[in-house]
Amino acid sequence: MSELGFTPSEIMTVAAARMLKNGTVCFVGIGLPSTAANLARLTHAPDVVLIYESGPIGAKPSVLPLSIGDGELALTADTVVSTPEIFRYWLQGGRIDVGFLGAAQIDRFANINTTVIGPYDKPKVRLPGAGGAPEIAAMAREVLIILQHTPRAFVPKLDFITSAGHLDGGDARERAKLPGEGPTAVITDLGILTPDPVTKELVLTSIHPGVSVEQVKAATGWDLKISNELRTTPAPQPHELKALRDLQRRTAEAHAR
Amino acid sequence: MSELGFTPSEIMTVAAARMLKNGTVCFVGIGLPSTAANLARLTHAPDVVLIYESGPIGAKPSVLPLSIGDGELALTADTVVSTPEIFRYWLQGGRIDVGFLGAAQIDRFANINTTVIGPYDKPKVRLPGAGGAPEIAAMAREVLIILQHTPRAFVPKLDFITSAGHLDGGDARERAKLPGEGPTAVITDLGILTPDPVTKELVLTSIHPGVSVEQVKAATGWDLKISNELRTTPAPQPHELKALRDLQRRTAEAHAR
Amino acid sequence: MGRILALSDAVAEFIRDGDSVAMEGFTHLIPFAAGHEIVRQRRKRLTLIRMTPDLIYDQLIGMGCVERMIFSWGGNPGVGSLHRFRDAVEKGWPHPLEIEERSHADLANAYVAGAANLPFAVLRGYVGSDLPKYNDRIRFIECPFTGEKLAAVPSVRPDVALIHAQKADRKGNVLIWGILGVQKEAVLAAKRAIVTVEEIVDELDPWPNACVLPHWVVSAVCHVPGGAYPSYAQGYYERDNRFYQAWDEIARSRETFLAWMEKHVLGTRDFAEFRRVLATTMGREAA
Amino acid sequence: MGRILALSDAVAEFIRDGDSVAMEGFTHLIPFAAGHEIVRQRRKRLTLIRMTPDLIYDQLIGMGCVERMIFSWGGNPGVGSLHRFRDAVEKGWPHPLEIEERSHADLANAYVAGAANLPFAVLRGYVGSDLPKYNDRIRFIECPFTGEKLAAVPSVRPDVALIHAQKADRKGNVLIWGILGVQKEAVLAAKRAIVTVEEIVDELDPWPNACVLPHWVVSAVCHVPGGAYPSYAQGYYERDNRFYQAWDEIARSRETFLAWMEKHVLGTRDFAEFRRVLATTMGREAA
Repeated sequence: MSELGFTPSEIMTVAAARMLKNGTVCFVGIGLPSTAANLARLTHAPDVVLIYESGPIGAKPSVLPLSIGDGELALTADTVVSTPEIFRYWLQGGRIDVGFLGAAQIDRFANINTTVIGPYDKPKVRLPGAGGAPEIAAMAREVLIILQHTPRAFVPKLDFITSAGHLDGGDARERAKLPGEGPTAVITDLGILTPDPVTKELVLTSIHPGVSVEQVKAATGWDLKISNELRTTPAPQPHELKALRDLQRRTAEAHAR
Repeated sequence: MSELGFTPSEIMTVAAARMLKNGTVCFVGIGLPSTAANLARLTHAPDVVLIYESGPIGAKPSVLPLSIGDGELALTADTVVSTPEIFRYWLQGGRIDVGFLGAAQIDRFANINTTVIGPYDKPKVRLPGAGGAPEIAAMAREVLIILQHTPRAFVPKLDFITSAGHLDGGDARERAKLPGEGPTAVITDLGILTPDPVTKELVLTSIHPGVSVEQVKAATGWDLKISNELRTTPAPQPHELKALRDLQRRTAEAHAR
Repeated sequence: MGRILALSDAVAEFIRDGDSVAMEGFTHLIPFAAGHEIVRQRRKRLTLIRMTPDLIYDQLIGMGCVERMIFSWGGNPGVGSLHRFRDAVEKGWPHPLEIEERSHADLANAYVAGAANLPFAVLRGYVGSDLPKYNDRIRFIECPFTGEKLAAVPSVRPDVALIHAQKADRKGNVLIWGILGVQKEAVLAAKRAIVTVEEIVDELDPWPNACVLPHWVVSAVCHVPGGAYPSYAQGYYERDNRFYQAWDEIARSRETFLAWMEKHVLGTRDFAEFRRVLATTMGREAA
Repeated sequence: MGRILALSDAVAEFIRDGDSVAMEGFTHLIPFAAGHEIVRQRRKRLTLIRMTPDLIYDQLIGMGCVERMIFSWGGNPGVGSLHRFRDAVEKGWPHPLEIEERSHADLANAYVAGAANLPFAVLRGYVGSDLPKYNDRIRFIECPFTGEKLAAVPSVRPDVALIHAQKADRKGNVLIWGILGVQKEAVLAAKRAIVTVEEIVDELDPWPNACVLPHWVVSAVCHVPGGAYPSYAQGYYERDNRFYQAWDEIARSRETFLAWMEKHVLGTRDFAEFRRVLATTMGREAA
């Protein structure tokens, strides 16, 4: 814990959670996205609808799932459908407001790599692969991305584009006939990046308290643009921190069993 | 009731029921096919699996459904799936041994018309239409057809082929790449017709007791071929008649409510 | 989404002249009350879509609400013909009815494709059938891997889906069980959806993997007990087979049909009143 | 069909060297016991198919049973990498692993197409992704009605499907609930299917529209209580998250991995013995 009273990871999660409006239908990736989406549900957005690719619709877990198909998700959901149905009727069907994704690597147009580092046929690091991300990134009305801000993650050029962000920028998504609007924010432990309305290149538009612009630039593998109207991310409120810490404590206890 | 102790309709139903082996997975059309299939289940084939297009798998109705989706079918089934699943996973999936169909009209190659009499655009009689029959006739491993034997039903040329029998005969089904074997028997109130192994033209191979060959010929709209080994359909046994009449009595009582 | 409305308000708000409307229900849960309300509100030039058009579509066709029908089997199940449907197709009364005819397997797949936001469905279908000769929206494509020829059909994307279900909760979440037909697909394939229900409860309490339609995919939920009559609602009431048989007589002539509709549907304010008037009629006939 | 067999007999009878095998389970109901039995019986040159290959595929790959893998996400959920999978892809140990990589949406659709006996599936997928550049079995076709470009992928048709479920009755009818994943589709897409179950009961007593696999679509049902451990079986036991975390250490080096497999899988006769041995190991570590 810093003297600010919260950790970088906490403000990242809180800032991401705040982006989900109440009632939003959210397709949730495991890990950081799931933490943020559930924090939203436990604070300002009690009626956010969480959909997990394993099948639960309207999951309301009291502890965070370690995996995308934990029993807690099924037991607390409005209903559980088959995985094909999730992808066919709900994601491809155009029913998702927000796709909430993590990423191993991201570029300046918010394209995502979760496949390989190095050449595909002779990878330096073999990552888990696409999972649901390519079609979530394509079909959800908008996409939020949450990940740690490091030069290894924020790279000038991806070895592999697993899931389309804004491709090579501008109106590239429209030209490719991608249905959704694509990434509208990238939330990290240092700040929030949003695509320029025209070029679609990520711009630092919010910086977390106690973080310097130089720090963010140093953690980004390209020459990061900084917004003229750069604001400071409002610090997590006590009730947000309490809800997040309670959730993480319950989760740690449950997973240690 | 004739002096034989059973009606033409009864021997038709009994003869059709006998063709279903125990354990057979049968896709059941409503009306005569449903009566025969359930009679089989209540007599020699207790483990026949009855699938109705509305969704029930393994239905065991104690009274006959008036419609293809009566509650009795759902309540007695092993499970009930959606109608798309029935057609996709179970019929098209190749899981059906026998498709059991009725027909408004049939030709010498056991092609079926349930669409129109007269020109399609200016019909003399508008019939209900295809329903599930075209794909049942195509996909089931074999097809049984049951209908009343009249010159209006057994016609030399169909105004409309709704569902493929043996098309224009010979190896026409194979050439068309139809997966199932097609109709293997047509059971009527006068006898049983089966396709010639080579030409696939329907041949009278069994005649019901008390019926003359002339009678069958007169009821057929083309020059019906008679098998050299024409046999007489064994008369319904008392236990078969009892099971059928009990079923029909229960059904009449239930539907009058 | 999922607002709880009076049926008359839901029909007024969500169904417009010229809309394509899918009222599904495979014998079970047929939305008769909603169909009657469309007749009462005198909707015109509708395209009706349904695998198994039955009495309610016969009524809508006979009352002149329908311009076009997409279907796969149109009859009075277990009884015989739909006389108003036949009269429209054979004689053009009350006006000609354009039809687009497909098979059950086709339409079932087409609803699935619609729910999945695909423009077409692929199936093994129609081989040897004359239907593709008369419907140029049944086409054939090649598998890009095996070269096999398969049928391709346009998906179903109605303006409005209308279904009946057993239960909703106060938020508008809907629970359906028993014979499900293509109701879920119809709702998900449609731009708007109205669901009439037997009851509205505090808690749905669904069993595992139950067929639940979340409130946010439904435009309106209307409480209409008995709203599937003379069809049935599993767990609530059985099919009135007597009515299906009686309909054959009622619909056989234009005059008896119009008189019946005038008295029972146009002459009643809602489905509850329809049921009261019908009880008198059916009682008198039975007596 | 649906014979009730010992798991070792079912694997001996229905899984052959060189088969394509889909062992499905989306976090829930992962067929670990069946996977161990494949290792014990030393099957070779398998093509493994699965949306989410996890620990059991890591074990099969590390033990040299696998020649090729079709998958969409290969990791230790919530923990990190599959070290044996990575070692095979990055270093070719114990031998090179051919991979065919797709997305979840693709494979989910491909299983559906397999169950529906179609040679390919159509989806809105892969636009902007590099995956089609490296997998020539991801192709694009045009809608014959709208001209839209859509992805087309080959269906999944495994030789054998292997799943774990909660219950079967004595005839071999199977009931599954909770997170269903693609298990039903895997069984229906496959030529043969083995189902391990928590219990065998006299009556399944399913609720309406339950996910039931009739005995006549299943080759063998094997009674293996706990057979999904360390994954979970809803209504029976929870996921052992500790084991998933422990696996990261076990699988990180070839030596610890081989020693663990030798002791826990090759050195045990069946899953019950595996559980007993593991309890000792895990207990000692915890202490």
